[in-house]
Amino acid sequence: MSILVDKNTRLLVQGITGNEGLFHTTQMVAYGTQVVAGVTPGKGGEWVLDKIPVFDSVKMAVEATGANTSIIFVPARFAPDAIFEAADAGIPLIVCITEGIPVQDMMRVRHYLDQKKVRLIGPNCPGLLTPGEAKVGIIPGNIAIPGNVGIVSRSGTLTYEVLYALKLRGIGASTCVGIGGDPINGTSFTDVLEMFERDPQTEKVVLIGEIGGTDEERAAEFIAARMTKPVVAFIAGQTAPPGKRMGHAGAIIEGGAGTAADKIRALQAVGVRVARHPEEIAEIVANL
Amino acid sequence: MSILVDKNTRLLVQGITGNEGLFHTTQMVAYGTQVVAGVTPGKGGEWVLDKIPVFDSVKMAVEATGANTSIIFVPARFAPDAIFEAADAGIPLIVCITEGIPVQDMMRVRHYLDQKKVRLIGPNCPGLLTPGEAKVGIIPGNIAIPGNVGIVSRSGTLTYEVLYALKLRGIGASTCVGIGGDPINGTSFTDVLEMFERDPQTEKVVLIGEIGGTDEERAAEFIAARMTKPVVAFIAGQTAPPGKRMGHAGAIIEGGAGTAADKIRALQAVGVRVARHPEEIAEIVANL
Amino acid sequence: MKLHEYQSKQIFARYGIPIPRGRIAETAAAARQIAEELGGRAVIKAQVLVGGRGKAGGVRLARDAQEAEQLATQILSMEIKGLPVRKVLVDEAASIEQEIYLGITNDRAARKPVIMASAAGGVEIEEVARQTPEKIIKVHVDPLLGLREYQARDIAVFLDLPREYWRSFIAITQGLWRAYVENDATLAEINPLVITRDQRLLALDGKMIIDDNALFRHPDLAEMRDVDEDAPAEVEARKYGLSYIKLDGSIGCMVNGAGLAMATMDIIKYFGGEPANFLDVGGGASAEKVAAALRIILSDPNVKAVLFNIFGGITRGDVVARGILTALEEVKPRVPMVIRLVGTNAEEGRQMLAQANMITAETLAEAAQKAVAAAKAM
Amino acid sequence: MKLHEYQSKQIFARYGIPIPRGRIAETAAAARQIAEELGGRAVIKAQVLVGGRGKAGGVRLARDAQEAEQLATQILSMEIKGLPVRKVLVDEAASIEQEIYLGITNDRAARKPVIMASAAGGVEIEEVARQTPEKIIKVHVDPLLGLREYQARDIAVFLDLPREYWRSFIAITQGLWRAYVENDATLAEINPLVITRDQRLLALDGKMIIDDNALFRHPDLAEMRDVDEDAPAEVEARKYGLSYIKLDGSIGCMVNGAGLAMATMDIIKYFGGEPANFLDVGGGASAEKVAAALRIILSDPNVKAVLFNIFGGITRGDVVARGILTALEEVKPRVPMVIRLVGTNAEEGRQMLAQANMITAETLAEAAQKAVAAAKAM
Repeated sequence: MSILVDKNTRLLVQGITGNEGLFHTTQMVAYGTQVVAGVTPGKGGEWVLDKIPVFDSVKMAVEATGANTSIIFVPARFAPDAIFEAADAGIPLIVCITEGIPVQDMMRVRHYLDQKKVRLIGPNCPGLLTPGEAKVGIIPGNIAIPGNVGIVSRSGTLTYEVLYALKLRGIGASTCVGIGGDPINGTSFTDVLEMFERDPQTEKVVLIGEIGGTDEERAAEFIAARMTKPVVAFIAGQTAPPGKRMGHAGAIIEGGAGTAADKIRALQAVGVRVARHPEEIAEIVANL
Repeated sequence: MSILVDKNTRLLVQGITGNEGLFHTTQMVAYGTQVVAGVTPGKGGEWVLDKIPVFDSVKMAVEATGANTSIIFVPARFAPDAIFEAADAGIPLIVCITEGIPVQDMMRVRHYLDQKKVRLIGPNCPGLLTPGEAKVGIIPGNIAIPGNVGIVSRSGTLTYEVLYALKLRGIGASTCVGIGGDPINGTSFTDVLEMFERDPQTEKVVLIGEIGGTDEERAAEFIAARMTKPVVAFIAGQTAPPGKRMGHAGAIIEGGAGTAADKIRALQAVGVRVARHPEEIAEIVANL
Repeated sequence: MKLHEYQSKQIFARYGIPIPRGRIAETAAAARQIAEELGGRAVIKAQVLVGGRGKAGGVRLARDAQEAEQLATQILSMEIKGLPVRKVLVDEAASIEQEIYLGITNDRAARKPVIMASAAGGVEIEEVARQTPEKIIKVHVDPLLGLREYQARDIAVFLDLPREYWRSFIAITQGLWRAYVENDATLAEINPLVITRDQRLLALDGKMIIDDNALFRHPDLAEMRDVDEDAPAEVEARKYGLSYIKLDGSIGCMVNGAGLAMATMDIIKYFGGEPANFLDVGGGASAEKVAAALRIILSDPNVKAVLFNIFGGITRGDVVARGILTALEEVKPRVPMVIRLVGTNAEEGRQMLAQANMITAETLAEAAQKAVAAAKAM
Repeated sequence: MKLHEYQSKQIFARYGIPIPRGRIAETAAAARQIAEELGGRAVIKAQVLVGGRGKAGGVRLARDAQEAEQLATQILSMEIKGLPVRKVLVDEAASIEQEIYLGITNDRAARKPVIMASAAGGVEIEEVARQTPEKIIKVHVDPLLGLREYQARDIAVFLDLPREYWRSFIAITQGLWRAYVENDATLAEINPLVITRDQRLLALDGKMIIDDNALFRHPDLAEMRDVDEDAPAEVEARKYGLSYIKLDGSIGCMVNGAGLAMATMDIIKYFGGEPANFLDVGGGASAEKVAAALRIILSDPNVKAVLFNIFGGITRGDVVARGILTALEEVKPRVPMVIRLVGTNAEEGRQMLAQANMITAETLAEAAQKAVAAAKAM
């Protein structure tokens, strides 16, 4: 078992003929992910990698291929529309890699998806990896092995760092979920923790947070109230100055709120082991 | 038993200090309805009829009085906001008497209320009357007596005509529901038929429709599929010309659709007795 | 409130929808002048608020300015379905490759705006809907979210529009959506939207209907109302806040409430008569309003009898009676009048009218039968 | 992107929010001229994109035009928190009865816009929130429906605003809402909104922050960016699409990925060093971008060592190595450089850099420790 994606995932790639879309489609297919369709408006009827049909609309793609998950690689100004299109076509799980979507757009998107009960991962995220089963995103497949650790993170390469450190110690992952670095996203830490708690394969959980917002604090509340599985955490940005956006749109200390110290305190208070640097995560997990 | 309103209804009147609001509040109180609060922004702290407190906002009124139903008498340009205010304050049943609300406003209102699971009766309607229990609207109280006939109608005075004709024959009503004459409203015939079907007090149902839209046709489908209680109907507008708005914003035959003949045919096809003129309704009901 | 073609197209242009060059003319000379500016070849189009002007000869192609003047002279002297043509639109003539229908209206059943489109443009969409519904795409729009771009694109795909037109078509659809929302339209329609031989999309004809209830927030649109196009009695009725529609029968009706007014018309017909009008005096009608209503009813020369059906609730029987008496003094009608007064203060009203030589009735059925009989006796 | 007070207030004025009469001046003479136009008495306000200018003496009241010139001279020669004052706003002086806070921002946790207001205006709202949270009202707005009028009224009630100001207050709140939505703001704030002695509401000070991600649809706002206010290295970094923030330490960092870049800074600190910057070269960085990044890092004279931490995924180790070599040729750095390359094409990258006399490391912890040691040895 795993969460969100597995061997049965039938993946649709929105923006499949773009540079990024094509590159990562190739990677995902190579990993063994079932990529069943692509969408690029105006390129319906073409083929990608000689075997993936391209459609003009998500609705047509879903009807023709039974796709049940979509990954979005379209530019920021078109990405909200792509999300709406996927949601309206009945796709229950949407992964949006795109960085740079305006935050007010995301508030509208999220509000709409909540009404529709559609799950969005991202945006501005590396996507999902269930090692040995499916790669729905841009996480390099070769840095992780199957296992029993669930990983959830707001970062990209920092997550790779952790996956790789775990692999070096022979520790594998059930599913790795990048929830993205934007201030308003589709899925929170708590949402994913809840899934890991229910997932029989997952025995331990790694949470990788960073400055900005209060998602880690709410995760701490959830851990205290509902988690039975051990959680190890790391919070990036202890040395970040206030008021400056640290790369991710969501990584900013505003009005004194959202500091790494606050988050670490909240997590430690509920018994979470917090690593002092990324490689220490693997060490703590190994000794759990 | 009855539907929607009864002796336990705790009514709030939005626009209580206006001409119409004040007049009908007096009438409702005289009928025995529990009017617990009024709202007129800017007049908070005043009193109406020496015993009903007026508040500046619905939220304050609900907190102070436990109102569970609201009736709206505010002008059309402010009515949508009044509906949103009542819905956001947690009122589960809103009756809007106001005529003349723009139809695009009503589409947004209805869409929002559906998400919130708030029931709106109207707008552009005479409201609700549960004889002997509560009058939440402008239906004259003295033209109806308690009984076992449920009445649902798109009209005002035409409904009074029917209530009165029933009373002259000694026949009473469980609840009379005016759903209003606008093209987009809060509650459909089908919604009310469903409530009457479930209501133990109601044994027979009168449906008063008119030209425009397809609400009567959908009611016919519901009757065929789910109603066990007998339904008697009347459809106004058999002599109405196409393309002309017959007083009610919703009473218009557009593109050949929404004629009285279509509606009568649909109702008769599912076994509904359709009266040829209003007074015949009472006759048919008496002989059921 | 219906807008003329030229008014609708001017609004469309504000939302970036391409329309033909052209202007409105009230005289043949002006039409000639405009045709000259357009290079001679032009289409002369009658501006009347009824359908079917094409079949009536109200849309004609002029090969040059002189012919434009001739055709404008003809069209400006026409009546179409009883309405005199007072203005013509003189538009550049387009060479047409394909005609598309594109319209937005309210779907009452779905309680949402719906965009309809068909590659079978240029004809009435209701006709297409009846005969070949598979040629129409209907796309519902979330009223809070608004039109999403992919929806416009889906329509282009359905229409099998060549891809080079997609961008322009999407922009037109988005423009039409904004025109619909920002002007509180109940209908915003381009029919036909054409692909020209020189490969442009062009809104050749347009139609908008504005929600009367929303005119309070669109004073600019309210001013566009063409009162020349309404029956004078309807214009007069609007002044008094009365809802009046003239019909062809002989029995005038005055009723309080729209549903009851329709039911009263229906029962007249049921008992063998023909209603002369729909008239709702509204709730809580004043004596002044009732008097105005009666004057309007009696201004119709076909009226051979008048039926008053008043169910007193908020409206009071005595007030209605006073209005009737006021009006009677003024207009001195020669037709018989049947009155049925029920409800609040009905007794007082009946007493006041006792001297007025009116026929009274207890039930609606009785009143209708008496009115029919009285009209037939005239 | 932060806007200056005068820019924010100009935007507010477009949405019907009353602001003081006044203009911007870059010289003391211009300030005098404006003060004269305003009748002499005027407020001179430094326009810098940092808080605390009031305490720093950047806001002063001039009793006449001459004093306005003097004060403008003073203020225009100031530096506030390291930023030179280049412009002053000269506003009419208002007599204040009451100060209100009114702001709209994004509530991340609620995922909705939130309007905050307090009768304790004129101070930092965070301060009020910490000390007397009961004095703040927070009203969430449905992002699809927008602000409803009753919500603005509820705020007026909470603020205990005299009823004669409600109408104007509601209009200001609705205007601020539209300014927030239509300009893709992440903050739109009036602080203080004052009631003047002559009974007007007036937005005395204003602040807007625009969502950088939304600037593509606001070219007018993008042009308002005051590049003078940014550190030159940050401006240079933006040109190359690099995310760079200067800090006070001695160890320059170049990392791919924002989270990893922060973690790299943190681990430097953990091992006793101080990071000189945050720098994310982004995914799939080109050699050109890497070279620009290195130049920017080395332009900081505090930098005593550079740490490269590249986790190859989309970003390829060989490409990064080429960028580094290009930059090294150009800038000839005298500081030690520690490099950690992992992932895609890391081996190739390491071989290319073998000649470049760089310190290599396997793990991040090792790399950080070596960089800290190298910097201390300088």
